[in-house]
Amino acid sequence: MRIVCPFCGERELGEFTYLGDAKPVRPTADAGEDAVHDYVYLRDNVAGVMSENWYHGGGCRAWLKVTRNTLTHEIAAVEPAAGAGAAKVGA
Amino acid sequence: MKYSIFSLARAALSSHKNWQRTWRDATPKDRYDVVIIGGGGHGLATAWFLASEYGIKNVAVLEKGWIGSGNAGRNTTIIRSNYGLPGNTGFYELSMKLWERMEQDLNYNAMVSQRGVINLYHSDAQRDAYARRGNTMRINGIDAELLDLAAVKKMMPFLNYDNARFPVQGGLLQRRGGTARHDAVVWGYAHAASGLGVDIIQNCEVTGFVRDANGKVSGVETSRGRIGAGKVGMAVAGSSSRVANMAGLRLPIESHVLQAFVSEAIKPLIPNVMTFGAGHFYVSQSDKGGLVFGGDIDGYNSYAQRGNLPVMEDVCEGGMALMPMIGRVRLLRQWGGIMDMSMDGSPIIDKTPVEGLYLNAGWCYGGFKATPGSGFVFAHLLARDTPHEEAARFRLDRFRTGAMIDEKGQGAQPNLH
Amino acid sequence: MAEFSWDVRSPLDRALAVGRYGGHGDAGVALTEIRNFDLIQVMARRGKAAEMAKAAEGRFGVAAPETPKVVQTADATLIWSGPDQFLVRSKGDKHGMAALAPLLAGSASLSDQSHARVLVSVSGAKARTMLAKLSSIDLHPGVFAVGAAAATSMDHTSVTLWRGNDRADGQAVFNVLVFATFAESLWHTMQDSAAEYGVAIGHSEEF
Amino acid sequence: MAGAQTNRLDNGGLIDRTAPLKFRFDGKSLSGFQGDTLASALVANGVKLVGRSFKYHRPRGILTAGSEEPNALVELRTGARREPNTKATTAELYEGLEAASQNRWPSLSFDVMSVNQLFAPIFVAGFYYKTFMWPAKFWEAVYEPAIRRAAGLGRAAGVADPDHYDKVWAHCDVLIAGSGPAGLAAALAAGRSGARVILCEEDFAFGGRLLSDGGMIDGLPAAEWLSRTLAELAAMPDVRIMARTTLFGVYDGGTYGALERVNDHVPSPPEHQVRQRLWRIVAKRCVVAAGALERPIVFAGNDTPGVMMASAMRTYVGRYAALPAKRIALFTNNEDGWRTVETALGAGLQIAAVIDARPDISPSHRSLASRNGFTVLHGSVSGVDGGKDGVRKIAVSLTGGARAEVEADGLAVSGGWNPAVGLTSYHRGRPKWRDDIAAFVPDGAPPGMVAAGAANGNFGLGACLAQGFAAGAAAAHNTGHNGKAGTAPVADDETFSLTPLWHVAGKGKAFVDYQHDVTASDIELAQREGFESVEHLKRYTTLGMATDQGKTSNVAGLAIMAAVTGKSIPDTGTTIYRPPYVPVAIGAFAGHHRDETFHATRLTPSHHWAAEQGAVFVDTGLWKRAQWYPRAGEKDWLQSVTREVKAVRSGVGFCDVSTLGKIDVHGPDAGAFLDRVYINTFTNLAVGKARYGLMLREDGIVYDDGTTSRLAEGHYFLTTTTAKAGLVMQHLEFCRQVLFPDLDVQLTSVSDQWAQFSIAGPKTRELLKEIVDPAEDLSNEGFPFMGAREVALRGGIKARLFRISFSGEMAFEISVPARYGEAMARNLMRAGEPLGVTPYGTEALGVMRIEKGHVAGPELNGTTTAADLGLGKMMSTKKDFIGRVMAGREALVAPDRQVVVGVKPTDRARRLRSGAHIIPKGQTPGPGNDQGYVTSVCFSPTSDQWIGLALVERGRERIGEIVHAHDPIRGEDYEVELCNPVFYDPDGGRQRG
Repeated sequence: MRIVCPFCGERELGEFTYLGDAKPVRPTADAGEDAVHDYVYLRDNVAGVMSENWYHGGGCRAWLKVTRNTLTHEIAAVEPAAGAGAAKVGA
Repeated sequence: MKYSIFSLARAALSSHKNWQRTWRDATPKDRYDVVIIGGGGHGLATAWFLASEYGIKNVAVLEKGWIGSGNAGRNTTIIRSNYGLPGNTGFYELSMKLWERMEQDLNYNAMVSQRGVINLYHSDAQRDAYARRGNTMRINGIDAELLDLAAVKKMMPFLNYDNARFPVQGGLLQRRGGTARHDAVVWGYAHAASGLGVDIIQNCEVTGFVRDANGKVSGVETSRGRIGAGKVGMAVAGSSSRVANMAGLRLPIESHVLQAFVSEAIKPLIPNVMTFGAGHFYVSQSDKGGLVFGGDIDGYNSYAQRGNLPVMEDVCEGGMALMPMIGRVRLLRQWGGIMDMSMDGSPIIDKTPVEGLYLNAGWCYGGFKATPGSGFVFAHLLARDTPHEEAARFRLDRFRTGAMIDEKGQGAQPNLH
Repeated sequence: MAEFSWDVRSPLDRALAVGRYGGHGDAGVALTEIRNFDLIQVMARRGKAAEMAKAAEGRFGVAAPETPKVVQTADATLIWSGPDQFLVRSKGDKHGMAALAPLLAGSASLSDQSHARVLVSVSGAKARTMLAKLSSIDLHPGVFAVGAAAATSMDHTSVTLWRGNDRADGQAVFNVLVFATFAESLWHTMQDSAAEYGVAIGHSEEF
Repeated sequence: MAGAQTNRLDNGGLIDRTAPLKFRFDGKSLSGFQGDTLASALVANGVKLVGRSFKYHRPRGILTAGSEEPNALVELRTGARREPNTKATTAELYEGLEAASQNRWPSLSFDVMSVNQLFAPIFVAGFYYKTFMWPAKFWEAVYEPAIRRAAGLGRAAGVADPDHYDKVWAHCDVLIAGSGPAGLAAALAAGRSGARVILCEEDFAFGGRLLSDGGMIDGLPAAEWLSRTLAELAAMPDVRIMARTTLFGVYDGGTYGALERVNDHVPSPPEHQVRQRLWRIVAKRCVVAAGALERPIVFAGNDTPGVMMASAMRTYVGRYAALPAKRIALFTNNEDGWRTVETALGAGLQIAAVIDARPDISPSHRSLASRNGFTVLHGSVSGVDGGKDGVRKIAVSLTGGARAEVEADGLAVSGGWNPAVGLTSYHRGRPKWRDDIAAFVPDGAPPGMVAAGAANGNFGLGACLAQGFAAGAAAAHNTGHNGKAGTAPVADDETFSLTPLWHVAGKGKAFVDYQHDVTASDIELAQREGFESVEHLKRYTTLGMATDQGKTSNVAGLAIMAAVTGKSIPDTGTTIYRPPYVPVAIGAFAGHHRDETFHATRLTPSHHWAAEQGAVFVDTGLWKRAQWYPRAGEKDWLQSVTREVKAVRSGVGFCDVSTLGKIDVHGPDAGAFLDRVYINTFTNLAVGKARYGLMLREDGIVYDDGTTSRLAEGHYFLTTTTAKAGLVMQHLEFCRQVLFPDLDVQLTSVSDQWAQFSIAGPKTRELLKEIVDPAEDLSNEGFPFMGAREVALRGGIKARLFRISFSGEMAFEISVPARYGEAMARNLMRAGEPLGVTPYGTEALGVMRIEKGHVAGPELNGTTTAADLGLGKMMSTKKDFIGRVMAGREALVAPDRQVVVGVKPTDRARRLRSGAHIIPKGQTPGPGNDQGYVTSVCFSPTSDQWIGLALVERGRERIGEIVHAHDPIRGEDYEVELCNPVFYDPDGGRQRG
């Protein structure tokens, strides 16, 4: 698999680390145990197109949101995490 | 027909024209007491134990392809009960005891070979962890031995003791561990279950659940029509989330690819099952002569049933680091299975929040060794509606209560288990 | 009361043996450690990319790289090292922490990396062939031109790689900035990877 | 004297008769020529019997001339370089080559195991599943060892592979598999268009079937066209053509795996060179021009040595000028097989007969037959009379029912051609059936891949050239290269006509899978027993699982299954194709990652100094750390470590702790950020102070710990444990970039920037005074416990000084830029000489942290909570942080959790061991009373006995209780007392003083 890092260009899988589904959002401080349980433990485990967190740790250290098909491994899109390249926020 | 050397010899006289099908080719009935989704080892074992132990014979096993086409037919065939945490320890030993009588139970030679499983250690910390685990095993009545370097050298003189990056220091040995012929386990359970009246229905894919007015599951929709069921048990490994989703459930499971490899057949080289402690590599040699080996999962969610090249390299690096004598042995075939990786690395065998639907999942890459035990306790749950005592901790709500069974201590990140 | 000498030791001090290694004949690869430089990591603060760029341009007279490139000035090399960040390589405290901090304090966070990295330059007729054993990046002249840079890994070790100006003989020069504690290990790997082509080994303090 | 090459032609072929090579087969000296394979050299020497089959140990000869060979497997080379199961058909001959037949005893021609053939009536497919079950204990003791010894083919060397391997990356626009006419035409088109091209050819010579079959291209003889084309390609700077390189797999994102056999054609690799090289090729497009494989027809005796694929016979005769037989018969069901007759006649061989299964035979063939005096029989071969010495007679069932016999010493067989559908099917695409050629052709190829030529079912030379050229041009165009490709090479197409024929009924064993001895009746038996799915068939009979991966057997096997079940072949389906295309040495996948270079090694800044001191090093992750510094006369590690601990506790010592992860946390929101990732608070940490921090995973379990110092308003310096350094950095970046992108915070790893030393012991200040500039105030007031700031050192450099202690002693950690690390160690030694300064290693470090009751890796094991570690009070209740909510779950706050306590044996002379379990006194150990275990132990010089930390159920409530340390795996059981985990200076006066 090769991932096109939005900062570095296309790179080999070995430079990246996988975390998992990027869809769940960390609950707010007052959300309660059930919401956090669902966030931490439950997964859609999509068979098809899925949005995922990947880390370009062997490269520019950006966290990326990768849209990938879990049936074919084809990657449709890669975008930076909200805080990657944040120096340009508001620019 | 009972299988034996005598029946074989008799059959030879008639040029083997009189052998019957190993299991009946069943057509779906309208309704069964229990429908098992998944014709892998676990599903078939469940059916056999339902019929043989719990007297429930009106059972169907539905398989979307051909039986054993999932992980049961694509693993590295290792059996062992060397677990360290309450919940796992007793369960896997139950399973091991069932392996030890399987062939006589089933009248099928699954080539259960208790050739020993050794986990090598390369540091004091690893030795201490294995001592802890070995003691857990011994306290639970399971055989375990902590070998020092000299004992390991004697048993496996062919490892790299000269210039290893992470020298072997010793190992945790379970002599009763070993291997079994994976396909034969599937066929053996199918053979025996079918003999007791269980219907094994291949090419029958479940496409939905039938629910009654109260929401209880009362059957399944399949590619071969609707099939009624008193209870429905899921044993579909990597497809768990997909099937559960048809009942509106989200599971604490991710599906990941695990690769396995086999080399060309060679004369006996490796006597036992070995796990490298400083990399991702484990190996045994099949009776046919191939080195059967594997390593880590590929690391990302996947349903693709094929592996990547970096992990293949990583596994071979581990192999070469451990025993550079395999450098010229050729890797013959690579394949991939879809693992139902759970959030703590341990399985889930429980009722689901949907009445009538029972779950057997989360085996990570340890499902094969659990096959008989899993079938036994899942049959118990289906028959009695209460967990078997050796599976009492494999609850679905343990993530809510915090009672995880996390052997590796990696937390809710399935690709690290 | 003792007076102390604080002699600096390159992490390659022991491993690097000046001379020839490997195959005979013309050396296909030259491996040269570049020693004693200042290296400052500059990371723009949230929303301050433009401000940082302006301050950097004021300081260096050229725009700092915003994509994987290196920018060479008379006394500094600015090497892209990730989104909103670059490394400033210089010598003799010209652009060290003390010099850069006041200028960039409001727009960027600075971190001294002078001792954290080892710089090895790889050149020669077989440089690309040898680097292909370690780097998954395409170093074809049409793809990785003079001035190209990459934050990448070599043999599972993180490096910053860039192509400097060609040698006088026209050969390409690849600069590999590796973390100091990995340096000896990667050095051995580089040396062994180059051995079949013959290696000329040296070190230099040239900027 | 090497044997004469009795079966070698005097002229022709692509061998170099001026370069004779001596070699040995089963100890017998023979000779061949440069350009031979081992197989062709054996053929030239008249050798027919080459190997024994897997199960029945049947005598076998050479069936093919390529990597699909199922029979002619040898142990190549000797000693540590012995390679089992090497295909003689692809092994290049070199001077001094040694090969031995395998799977036989005592010799190839007299093999005792061939007695297995007598049991063949019982040894049918799957027989072992039905027996060997009684008595149960006999499986491991008797049956299995016997089966294992009998099974397997060749013998591995059994000692470390002495050769080297490496792995390399390559990138191109167009990757081409195969250098036959289609592949070369594709390369020409793509190369001329300006694309970057890599062409991989498995053979040592380029040309594919052109080398054996010749032909005319662009009006030139094939050989001439070939050399012209190769010259043109060689002149293109961005075209790389690689011989001896097999493309074996395709992976995601256009990554391909290929194996180059760099030095397998020489006795051993030259110095500094590898044996084989693994290529990882990243290609935008791939043209599979891997050709097709001729397939056998299944008939009784089809495994007799001397029965050979018709195309292979052409190869031996045409390319190698080696004659597999003197008088041959051809059994074909297609037009192509007839080419063998022409080649054979050209080489002066006798044609005994052609047995053609097709209803019609062309007039030109009839006239060829009459001109050359051989008969053409309509029908099929139904049996072969022969043995290990070869074919003698061939039985023919004639169309219409009559029988005939043909005397011949060789039988060429052509059952048609199967396109090589491996590469195109590795992403689980299933090939599709084409009735006109009765073969599967590629379908569902991975993105960017197309098949061309014979690999795509187009067998004519003209079609191969045209399709290859078009595919190459299209691939170049699709990757943005539109240079002038010129016109495609032109050649005529041969006519193709085939009548499918898979299996000829007859008496005797008819082999489908030669190597695994799977016969047609095994397939019928499998069907009878319900194993009719092709995957079941494969697994039950082992069809296609041999080293040839079913290249010659799979399609025939499923055709026979289709016939028994009455289904069509496409409905019967194929098994899943799995890489690698040919077996690849495990060593090649590993490359240089073996032995000491299995993984990288990280060295601390003072490593070489420590080595000079004679330190013993321990592997900690990738690090080498000084474990202890033995001195002359010390009898064991314990004595050294005890000395080091005592020296620190009574004087002063230092230890390199640079392996800790170090992270600069910058920015206005740095404090707020740390508040979210640690359970305790950092916004209120004063500049110039350090604080111990603990972070959880989101599931509430402890992740890591370390000290964090505030060096300036917006600058914190955070340390992690050695083990978690990289992971914590990744976690913090996740928090920064994904969870809390609104915070203005920047993270940089400075782990390698700083050499950090812990200096500990009551004389620490005295030592530091020698090092630090006299102007710096190191007094308790000027530099209090948990102080942190930059200081000047004597001699003009700056350092960071942290007053933190994990030993319980008065201690500092000092950081200097890493290249001063070695000087720091030397200067500490020099300055500390009067104080008796002692360098200490990780063991002494560990002893002192246990004595002080500090938790570390064994306690932070991924299942413990802050409260388990006795650190529950650190959890802030005033803020949210990672792991806060989940940490409150009922099972994680249950009162009966195992928590950290101290343990010490009641017998002070007793050694305590990690991993011992805690059982209440007076109880029989069992799962019900297994209450915890010992996590860390040491011999405590301070307590003068072994002590430890343990995780024990309700441990803190049970201080003073005597329990059992139960350690059955080491045969020990003894009493220990549960105690306060802080064994040393519980008030903390020493570290604060």
